[in-house]
Amino acid sequence: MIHIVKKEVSKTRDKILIRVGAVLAALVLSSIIVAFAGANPIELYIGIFQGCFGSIHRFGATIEKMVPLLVLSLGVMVAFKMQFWNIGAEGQFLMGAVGATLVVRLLPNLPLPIMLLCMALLAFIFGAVWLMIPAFFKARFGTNETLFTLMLNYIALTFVTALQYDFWKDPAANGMPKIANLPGNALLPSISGFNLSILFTVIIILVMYFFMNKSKIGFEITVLGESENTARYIGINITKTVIIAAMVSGGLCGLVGMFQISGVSGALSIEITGGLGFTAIIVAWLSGLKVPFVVMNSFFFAILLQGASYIQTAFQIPGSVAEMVQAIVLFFILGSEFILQYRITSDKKKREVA
Amino acid sequence: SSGSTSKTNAVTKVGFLYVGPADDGGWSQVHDQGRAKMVEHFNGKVETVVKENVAEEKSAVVSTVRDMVDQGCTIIFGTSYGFMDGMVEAAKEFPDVKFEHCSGYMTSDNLGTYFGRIEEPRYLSGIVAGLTTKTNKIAYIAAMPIPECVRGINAFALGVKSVNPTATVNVSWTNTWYDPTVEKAAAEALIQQGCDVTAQHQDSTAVMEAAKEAGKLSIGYDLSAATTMSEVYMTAPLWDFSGYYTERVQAVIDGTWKSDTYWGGMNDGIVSLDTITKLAPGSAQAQVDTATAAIKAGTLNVFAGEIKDQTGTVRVNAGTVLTDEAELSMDWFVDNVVGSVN
Amino acid sequence: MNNDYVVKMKNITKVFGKVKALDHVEFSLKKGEVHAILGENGAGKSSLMNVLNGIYMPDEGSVEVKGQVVNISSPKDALDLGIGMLPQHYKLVEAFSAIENIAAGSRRTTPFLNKKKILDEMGKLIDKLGMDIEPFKKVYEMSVAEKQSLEIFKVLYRGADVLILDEPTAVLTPQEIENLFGIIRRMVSNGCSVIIITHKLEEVMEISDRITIMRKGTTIQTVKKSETTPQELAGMMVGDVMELNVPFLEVERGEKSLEVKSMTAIDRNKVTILDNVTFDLYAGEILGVAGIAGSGQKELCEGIAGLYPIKSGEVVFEGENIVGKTPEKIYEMGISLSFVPEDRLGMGLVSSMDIIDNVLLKDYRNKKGLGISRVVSRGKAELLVEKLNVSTPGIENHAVSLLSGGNIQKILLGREIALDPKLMITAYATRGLDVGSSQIIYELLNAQKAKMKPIMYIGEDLDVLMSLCDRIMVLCEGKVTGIVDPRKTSKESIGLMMSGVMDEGEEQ
Amino acid sequence: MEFIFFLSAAVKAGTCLLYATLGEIISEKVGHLNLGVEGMMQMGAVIGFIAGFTFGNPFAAVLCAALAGAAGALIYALLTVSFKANQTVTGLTLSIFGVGFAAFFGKTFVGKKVPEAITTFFQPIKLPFLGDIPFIGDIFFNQSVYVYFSYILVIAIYLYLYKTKWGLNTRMIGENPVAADASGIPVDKYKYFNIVLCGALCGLGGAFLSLVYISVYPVNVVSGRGWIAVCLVIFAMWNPGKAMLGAYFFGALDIASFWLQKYNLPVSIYLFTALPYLATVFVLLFTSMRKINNKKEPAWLGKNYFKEDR
Ligand SMILES: Nc1ncnc2c1ncn2[C@@H]1O[C@H](COP(=O)(O)OP(=O)(O)OP(=O)(O)O)[C@@H](O)[C@H]1O
Ligand SMILES: Nc1ncnc2c1ncn2[C@@H]1O[C@H](COP(=O)(O)OP(=O)(O)OP(=O)(O)O)[C@@H](O)[C@H]1O
Ligand SMILES: [Mg+2]
Ligand SMILES: [Mg+2]
Repeated sequence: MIHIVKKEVSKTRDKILIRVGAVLAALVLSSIIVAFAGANPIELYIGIFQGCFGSIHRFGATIEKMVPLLVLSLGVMVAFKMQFWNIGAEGQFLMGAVGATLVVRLLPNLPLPIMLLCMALLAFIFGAVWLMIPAFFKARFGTNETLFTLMLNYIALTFVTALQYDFWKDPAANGMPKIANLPGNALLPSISGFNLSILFTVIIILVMYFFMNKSKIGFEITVLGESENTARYIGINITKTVIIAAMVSGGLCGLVGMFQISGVSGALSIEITGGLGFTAIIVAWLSGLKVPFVVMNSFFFAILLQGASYIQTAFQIPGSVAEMVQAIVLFFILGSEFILQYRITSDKKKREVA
Repeated sequence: SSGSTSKTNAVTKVGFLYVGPADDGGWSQVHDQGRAKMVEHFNGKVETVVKENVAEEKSAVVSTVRDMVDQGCTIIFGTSYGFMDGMVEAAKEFPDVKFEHCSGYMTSDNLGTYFGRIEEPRYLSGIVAGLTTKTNKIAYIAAMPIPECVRGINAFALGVKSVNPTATVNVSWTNTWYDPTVEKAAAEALIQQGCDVTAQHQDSTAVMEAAKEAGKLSIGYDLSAATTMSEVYMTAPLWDFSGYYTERVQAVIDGTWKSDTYWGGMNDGIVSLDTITKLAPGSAQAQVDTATAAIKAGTLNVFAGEIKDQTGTVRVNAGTVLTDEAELSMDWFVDNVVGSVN
Repeated sequence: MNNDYVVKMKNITKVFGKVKALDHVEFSLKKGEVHAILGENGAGKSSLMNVLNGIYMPDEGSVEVKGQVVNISSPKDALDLGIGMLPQHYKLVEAFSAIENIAAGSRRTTPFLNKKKILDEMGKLIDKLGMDIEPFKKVYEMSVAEKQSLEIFKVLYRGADVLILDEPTAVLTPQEIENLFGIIRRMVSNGCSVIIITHKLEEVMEISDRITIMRKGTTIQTVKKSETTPQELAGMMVGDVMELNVPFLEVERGEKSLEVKSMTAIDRNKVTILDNVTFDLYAGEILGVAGIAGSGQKELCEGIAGLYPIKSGEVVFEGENIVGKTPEKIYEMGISLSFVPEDRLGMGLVSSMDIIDNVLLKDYRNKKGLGISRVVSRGKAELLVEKLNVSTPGIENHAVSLLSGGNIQKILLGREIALDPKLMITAYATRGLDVGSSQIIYELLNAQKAKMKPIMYIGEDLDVLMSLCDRIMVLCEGKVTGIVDPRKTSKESIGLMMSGVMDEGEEQ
Repeated sequence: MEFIFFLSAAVKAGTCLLYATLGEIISEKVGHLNLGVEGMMQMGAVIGFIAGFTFGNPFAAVLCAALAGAAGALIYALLTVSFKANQTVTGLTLSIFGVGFAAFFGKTFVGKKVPEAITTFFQPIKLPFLGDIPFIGDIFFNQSVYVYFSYILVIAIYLYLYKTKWGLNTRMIGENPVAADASGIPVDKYKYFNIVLCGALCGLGGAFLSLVYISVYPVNVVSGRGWIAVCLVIFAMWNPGKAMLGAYFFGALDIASFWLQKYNLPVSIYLFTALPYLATVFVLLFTSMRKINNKKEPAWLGKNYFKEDR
């Protein structure tokens, strides 16, 4: 009889080899589908690559797509580290953008630096609150956070829909259901396509690296995630830690809302997230909740996103191909985790140790 | 469809942004047909770069434009009203590239607008609908309460009124240009409320499908559905952008392109009414023919006074016609329309 | 002759790593008897029963059931042979009613659930056994005793005629135990055979027909109840050979450091888990705590450390009552708890973290500001690994869960000692360790004692307790049944105190 | 009368949700939170349409749709049941895959019409006797066979889950796979069965949209309804009967704006859209705060079971 048993540990070299192998296998399978659909896979992959690095503006576009994904993934990571399955990044993203827009609507004449600061602050708070609600209920009543945060995504989405089509509909837009564009004093300054959010993102990466690896609270979050007993034993205030982690996690996702409307879209709308909140969950998970890998994988995903958009215009190949390739790569990586963590054995004795 | 990246000097590259799929059976397909005829006309000297399903959001438009400029496009057509912010932004970013925005009103040195007086054939189609309805309730499924749609509804309603003063035009907004499920649900609701003819400002044939299922009759839009929707289709206001596209691309090739606000009518061929089918009442053809002749002759202006709005206020005095400015910012309904602009 | 025996286990050997859990064990069960298995913690009782139930495969030996040599490789195989075991952790579905728990997975359940048929069948069995099961009650509404009845019922419903009960009475009140024994008697009169594991001698004397005594992986003897006494059983259980050489350190005892007065605590099932526990602890002494598993040792440690709610009583440390203080406060006062729970890593260490981070657990608050620094902890970790001879591939990026048990314990204990606490509480410090490692731990503890530290040592092995400790406090069912000087007491009397048969006044 | 038509339309609008919700219920009952509903519906919608378009046969279309959804679910089952991959991440990936899959394979079919044979087959049919009941008859029994089949499914799935031993075993696995395993239930087999069945039902839900609800194939026909189905499962408290009511409630709100537009309501119509989600959150909070165990999510929902753990 064969059995599946847990592996003790995999060498870093094995880990890299297996993941690379998974990606290659996925690309081979994707090639078959692409070829079947009448396109040249090699041309396609080169196209994706060219689309991301072919020129300064394409590279800029790649970075523009990476920034929100990266910050969202960092946010999601914090909650995951605590074994709190926040899949509500999408909603926190939207609510953050609502917060930032609210500042502009209430105080339209603030000078640029103060305006940006207030927008960022309110975006952070809105996002944070949007996650602290389920965190509170989880801590207090054990409410399932996966389902709750999922639901809050849709409440945020319908809320923004109501704003866009009704309450905040721009009267100057001649009936077009849109929220007014942000004024110049609410836009992130940009230099040749690279806006200021990139700088902030670099700071966020460094802060988050410190937070996760070198800070007391980050350490407490990690301990709590691993074992609530140990956390109690070393005297960690569990409720406080849960709330802080939710605040940072939701806050970062909210901040992305501000980056997106102030740096990219120029206005709040139901389209701003582009499903990135969900992609971020995948990125954070695949990165093993480690900051450097989150940065690396966000970049990898940004390449796929930008590549998809580029091949559409350059090769007139539907962007859905890239979407499918992306999913197939993910399936293979998910499957390959198994090889890293388990092995198949026919040794019966092994069963009994576990 | 396959594009090519080869860069010969002789080839001019033209970009097109569509709001829906190129073969949506409606608006985007109209533009794509215009594009295809234009490409054929230039016989290899012009290549096009198309992007479908572009979101009506600034960043989506700008990044698409960047990709197109990157591909070497020297003139770019944005074919939906909602692209306006993005087109304005992109025109600023690429001053050397020519931009043309369909149905908008923002212009600059390198950004022009173009559109057609679709209200003329809309008015004519209103005549057909007004003659057809038995319940005196006509359904009109429209995308967004923007002046373009409001204008079309009013023109249609005035056409209805000209032959059937007691009929009403019942409007339902879908807030989407293209979503067959939503369009169909909206149409079903109006049909159940007693409408027996449908008209639409939507880019799919879903409204006509709903009419078909309920055994009603329809006025289409954008493209002729005489063969595909033969059970319900009576006629439709049609678009033909091929002439305009050919002209403007030629201007770019010649180096004579200048920012402009183009607004052609039935006389220019950019808009027309489709052949009326046998499903329409017998008297329709003659009445439409008379009106068509009058429009082409300039004796009939769709928005000639006296026109009252839903509250009874006179919006256009007898003996005058609505100015273009007023048409471009129209936000009221004529008195035989049921529904609200909001 | 052979037909009298429903189960015969011959020559069973089972090795886990370096631990010989079962060493050529012989065991047999007669039809219609209640057979008790007795032995210290770790004697191999559960392992033997796990072999019979198909959870473990023996390395050597054979099993005969009803005269046939069989190969039992899963609990399902066992059940097919009519052998059912009451699992130690109940495997019931909380959201289900009793009847659903019984029907799920049962071979007797028809494709379309016929509740009436199941109820009828249940009713018959319930009557026969005099059990009290409400078919439609949800498990989450049941008491522990009700859940246990349901588990037993489930096994019997599936047709088992050999029932194995592993410490079933540990979680029950005296009335509930009586009830259980009633069920066992009726089962036996219906032709079933029962194996029961328990640490309580009076229960053994009450319920069993024959008794098998195990010690350190071997069967010492099987006796008829009618031919033995509790005293004799206790003697056989603990043995009398001193096998270890644990050094006792002579130190002049100092000031009184900790005073526990009438400490009482209640567990989740409203059972009194600590009952009026009173004792003192002095500087420069090691107070041993003996008792069978689950007698309240864990709650006593956690209660002092502020991790377990105390219902009444006082814990006076350095003149201050610390009951009600947060664990953080208590820790700051210098009380350190090194606790090795059954799964080794439940508390005190984070299994997925490396040695440095586990040292950091107790250090990180010492640095000012928001950040943590691993510099100090790294130094400490290096020292710890070197001094205690921890075998590990590295102190960084190597999760402690990947180390062997002995090494994990060295890290835990070493870390606590390095903190230089004012009071040390260690529980099961040498559980699962080899002789060499254990020796290092004893020396570490003695060194602390020499520094005039008060130490509480919760242990399992009586031999060790008796040679290491200055005094031994014996717990039984949450009560102190004696505080004795090991050098003036016999192992048997401690064994009897542990079983609750004998109660001794302090320092006789 | 108009209100009856509205309700009848709501039933129709809710039917695609009902299929997917029933599917997700049986998947969650066996402990697997499959966030790939949207993807599986998309796969069913596109393959169902292509098959229908190519063969012109309603049975072939529906069968292919179910198979397509099941194929998507099989990927998920393979990864989460056998390879122990994280359920949330795998589900999300499946959604991305399904959306891409549908967009890719459906591209050449956009704007194509459903063949006449299929449209006719799925035309509303007034049932003899039941259809004559006042109100009820017009709302529920003047519908397409596709809708009628969903009624049968609700009953069948209810019976499966609560009246058969297979359903009992399924629920036991979702609550406590350790106990189920100990009781001799083949856990993985059950998981595969339920997950794949869930996929087939999601595929049917998607195909309802592309074959019955509309008749011209559009881009992204499912457009987020899969996510609504995931929410609906909570709203329905994992109960097939309540799922039916919930689906019609959500369906009604999907089309409500077209029926309410003419009334010029004082409240924003867009706030109505939030109602089902708010109600769902309320249900979630209520059941967890009151600790209503038998109406809560299965205890092992989202957690994989590995025999060797513990
Ligand atoms: N699965 C296992 N892996 C490793 N060691 C094991 C395993 N099971 C038992 N052991 C070891 O085998 C020995 C006997 O354990 P067993 O559980 O049989 O003792 P016991 O007599 O039941 O003790 P207790 O009274 O504490 O229940 C112990 O040293 C124990 O650590
Ligand atoms: N009961 C158990 N369950 C799971 N894993 C176990 C168990 N017992 C031991 N192991 C694992 O098996 C390996 C060997 O452990 P073990 O404790 O037997 O080592 P050892 O050689 O005896 O070392 P030490 O002398 O330090 O105890 C370790 O990785 C340990 O984590
Ligand atoms: Mg045991
Ligand atoms: Mg060992």
